[in-house]
Amino acid sequence: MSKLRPDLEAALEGLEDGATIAVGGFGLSGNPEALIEAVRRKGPKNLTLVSNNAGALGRGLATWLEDDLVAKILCTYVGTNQDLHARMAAGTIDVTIVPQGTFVERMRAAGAGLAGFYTPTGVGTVVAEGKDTREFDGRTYVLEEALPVDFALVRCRVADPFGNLRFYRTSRNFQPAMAMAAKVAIAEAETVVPLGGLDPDDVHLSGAFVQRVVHVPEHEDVIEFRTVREPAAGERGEGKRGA
Amino acid sequence: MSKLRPDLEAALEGLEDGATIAVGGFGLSGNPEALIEAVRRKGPKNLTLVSNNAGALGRGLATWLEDDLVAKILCTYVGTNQDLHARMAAGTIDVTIVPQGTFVERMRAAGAGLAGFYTPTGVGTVVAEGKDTREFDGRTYVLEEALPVDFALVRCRVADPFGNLRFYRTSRNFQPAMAMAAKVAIAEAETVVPLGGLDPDDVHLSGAFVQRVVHVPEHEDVIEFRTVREPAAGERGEGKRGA
Amino acid sequence: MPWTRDEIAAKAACEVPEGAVVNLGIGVPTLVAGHLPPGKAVWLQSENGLLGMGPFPYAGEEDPQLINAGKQTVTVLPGGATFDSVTSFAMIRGGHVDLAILGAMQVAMNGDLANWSIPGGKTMGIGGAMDLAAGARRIVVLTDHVTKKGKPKLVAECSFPLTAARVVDRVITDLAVLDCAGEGFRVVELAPGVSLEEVGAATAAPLT
Amino acid sequence: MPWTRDEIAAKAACEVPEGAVVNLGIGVPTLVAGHLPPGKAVWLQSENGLLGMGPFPYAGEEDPQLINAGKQTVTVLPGGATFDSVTSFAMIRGGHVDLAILGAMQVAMNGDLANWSIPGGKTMGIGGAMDLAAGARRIVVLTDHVTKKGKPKLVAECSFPLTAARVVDRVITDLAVLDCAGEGFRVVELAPGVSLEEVGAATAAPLT
Repeated sequence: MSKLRPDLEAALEGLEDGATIAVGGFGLSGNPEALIEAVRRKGPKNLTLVSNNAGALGRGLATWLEDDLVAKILCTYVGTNQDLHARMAAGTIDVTIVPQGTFVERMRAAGAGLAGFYTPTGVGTVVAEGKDTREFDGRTYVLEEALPVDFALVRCRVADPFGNLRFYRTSRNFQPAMAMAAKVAIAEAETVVPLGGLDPDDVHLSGAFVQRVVHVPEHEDVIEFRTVREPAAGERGEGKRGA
Repeated sequence: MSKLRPDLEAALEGLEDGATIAVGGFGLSGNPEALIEAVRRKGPKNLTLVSNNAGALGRGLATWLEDDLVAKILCTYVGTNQDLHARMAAGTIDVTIVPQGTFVERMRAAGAGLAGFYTPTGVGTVVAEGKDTREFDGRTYVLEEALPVDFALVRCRVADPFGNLRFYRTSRNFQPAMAMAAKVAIAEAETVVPLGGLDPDDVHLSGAFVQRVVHVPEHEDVIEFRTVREPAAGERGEGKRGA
Repeated sequence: MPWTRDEIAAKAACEVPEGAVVNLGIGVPTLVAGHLPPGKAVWLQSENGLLGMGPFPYAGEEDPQLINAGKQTVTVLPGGATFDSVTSFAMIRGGHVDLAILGAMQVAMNGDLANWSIPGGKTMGIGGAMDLAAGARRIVVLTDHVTKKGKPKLVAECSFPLTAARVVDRVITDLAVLDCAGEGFRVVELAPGVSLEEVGAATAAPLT
Repeated sequence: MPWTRDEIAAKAACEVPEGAVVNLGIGVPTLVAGHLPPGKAVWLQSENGLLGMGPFPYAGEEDPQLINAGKQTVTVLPGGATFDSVTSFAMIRGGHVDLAILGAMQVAMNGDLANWSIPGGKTMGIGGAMDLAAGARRIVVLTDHVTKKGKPKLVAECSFPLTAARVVDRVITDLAVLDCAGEGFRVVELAPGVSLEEVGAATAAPLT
């Protein structure tokens, strides 16, 4: 019983108006680009989007904003996402910004069957307002609750027909936790190998957490900030960051 | 600055009477055998041992019981560990038995900076007695607290000088969570490779969670229940389980 | 005539949907693997960190670092994966195991399960039992209908320490297939030649 | 003469112990990497899931799936590892990052840090800032001593929304190196030609 779907439309079966959808990727890197575009074509309305950045530079998930598919967003960083800034300023979208570690741990908790956890992150800040806090060994922690989602769209380097996934470099990011948290996790795979094509120790996410796989060899993987060093210079420079 | 230690004694520096020590392995499989034996030789007293089984068949951690090194045990399954049964019956050791998922998640929480979590496991049983419970979405969960340890002794297949680890098959088990939970995680490695000898995507546990590495190529890896199939028979039989 | 252990296991094998992720407990549940139809894709989970567990290895091919939760040497099927215990129990508690087939000391009509400790007996431990009982999507219990001393194991209320509360969906015994129905056990099927009265007499709870 | 941005970064580079796991924040902290002595083993962490971050790639060798938390193309050093965000923040919150060097909008004398939001300004977001501030073992802040409009950034109490409470150990500004000392800032070092009085006048909290 393969989890492979013949095309993107089949992979998105049952994704309807009002769904809560988590989408993997950090900025525009490692996005499930084909699935994002296929959802846009399908055009469900009133979505709740769970994504670190919700797109950038008018691309990726920003196209969902453009088409007014999204009613609510849970994200950690708006940054240079001008589409989102504009909608926030206009008050046409409900945006909740949370700390990135809490964001991903809440999905991990949902996927792991835990109802919530006590984290030190956000204590004494607006993030903890209205939430339960508790002292453990003299330090205060805030209770954060699990964040289950209806669908997760993730991009991976390799998948097999059972849905075992392997990721590449920093494109792993939120994808495993999002898949775990989802009723239906859909993996867009650059390469699909037969069962046994991945060594058991090389699997990054077990197929138990993945419901559908669709093979999409092509991907664009937009570089948001192309930073390079001069061949001659010996200097190190990791450059500025901000998400 | 390498984390490689020249020998077992150097790897165990600072391990003293009264320490809380988590030891990886499932039954006698994937144990840090050389470190276990080196601790026995060193002979610290009044230890708190955190281990799934605390040894078996008089071997492994059972030798710590024999030498009366251990005052307290936190484990999930006693099973055929006759040394432990005898000491429990005699009342000479303080044993707490916890559910295996909670056991490992508590260490993971400690390593992840979380003070506790709400789990459904154990609700309505003796395990939840005296602990806080709370309802989320109509289901009751029990609060379990993080379990930090002083030392973790783990066995791995491959290590590099920074302490990046890779495990093999089912010998991974509790080892990553134990290392995360420890002030000092000591890895006994079958193979040591130079920096760069592990592809970044092949690392199972980052060196950020490991403080010391010691190279021990030899290991016995006792098979507790040798189960085989007849070459002729096509039957499946995963055999009995119990831990 | 009551079902044999193997017949119970064969009944249970019919409960396993194609493609399911399944954890098999100690005792009779173990035998279920041998009764799955060849070609039926089932993913056996072992809570020590293995999904896609295969049969025992051929003699000489045992790998001491590839074992199941019973510490027996096993194999891994193509498409199988290994992972740490944190991930394994995330899988179990998070509802990613479709079915757990477990043994029992007692099952109550409300679905309460007792299968880890007998008061006054030697404590073997909890292992993964409580997580499996609390976390798997569906719980099927395989057990003799009564103890060796003839005492009913299907009861109105468990007297032994619970493993989890209100979790058992179905019980398959040597006498019958029954569902936990809250106010009693609902008889789904009787073993050949076994009467409803016999089942009722062997059950310390109402049949509904 | 006040320290330049690069001199501040060089000062901060001296705060980095050999073998440390370090996360560098946006702005001046970024420059610290360039001031680490060659041969000093330092493990740079990027919270999107990379430890052992190397310099920018040579032109033509950029990998769009190997980026830092600022979405810039980077490289990975031998001994580096990639992991998911769950693990990355476990590392950060769990105290496995030895040092975070961060920028700030305001730092209070009790160690309170405000570096993510200005009331009335455009909200950029939180990203990993709160986890880093709450989780790293030591927090060093690099900042100009006053804002572009001349307002003190080292204050008795933050008026901007906090990132985390009582977390900053040390502040390195263009005028001085100071430790958060509870009832005030303790001056550790003055920039050449800068007097204690000048620092005091530029600081909205007592110097101790």
